[in-house]
Amino acid sequence: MACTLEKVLGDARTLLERLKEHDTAAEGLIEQSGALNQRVQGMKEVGNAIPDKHTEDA
Amino acid sequence: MACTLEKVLGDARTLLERLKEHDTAAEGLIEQSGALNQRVQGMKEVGNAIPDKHTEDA
Amino acid sequence: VAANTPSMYSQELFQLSQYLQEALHREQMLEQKLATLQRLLANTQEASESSWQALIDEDRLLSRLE
Amino acid sequence: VAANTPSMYSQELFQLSQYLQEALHREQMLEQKLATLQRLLANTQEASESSWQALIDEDRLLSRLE
Repeated sequence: MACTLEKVLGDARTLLERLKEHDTAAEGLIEQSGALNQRVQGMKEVGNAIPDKHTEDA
Repeated sequence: MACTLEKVLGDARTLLERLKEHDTAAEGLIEQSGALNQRVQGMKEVGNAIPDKHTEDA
Repeated sequence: VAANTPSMYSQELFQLSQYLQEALHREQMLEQKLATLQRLLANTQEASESSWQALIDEDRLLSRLE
Repeated sequence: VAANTPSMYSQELFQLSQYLQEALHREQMLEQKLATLQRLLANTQEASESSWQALIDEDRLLSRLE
């Protein structure tokens, strides 16, 4: 493969395009892990509230 | 700033070094999310087993 | 290949080409890891469903008994 | 700046420099997101501790009663 400035330009443009796509993918991962964080926080809150609602000690 | 081949070479090398660091960081994220996955799977299994151990129905 | 390009230029161009090829490869490796993370997080979210539901059911039951 | 470089070369070199500058910037944005993910995952793991411990305690108690 000829080592030309054109080839290098093409590689640089490809690299930039992929970085943009994967930066967007990382944004999606933040949303996913945010939702999981909310789920786990919710489980903690509900779980903590349950012993307070146990009627046998009321 | 002079637009020279040296500058461009330097930028390309910096970009490569950062990509290597952040590829390693992503490896760490996989370990973290794997541990979290194990935790949540464990909670599911223990939670499922508890009703079977309730003595009142034995 | 241009006949009158200086050898210094060709050397630097070659080096540049090498850096970019390696960067493209490394970027692909990183992308694979992001895809793995996506699957792991989805799997974990799904695994939390039944535990969450059980807590909600218990909480509702106890709230009715209060 | 070399006096005898063709204008085509200067144009391509400029374009290349632009691509690389933008790629460096975009890569930094991606790195910031990875750092955010690291914090979110650590926070989530920590938030799961008490729920996990409560399940373990309940499971042990019930196992002793069997």
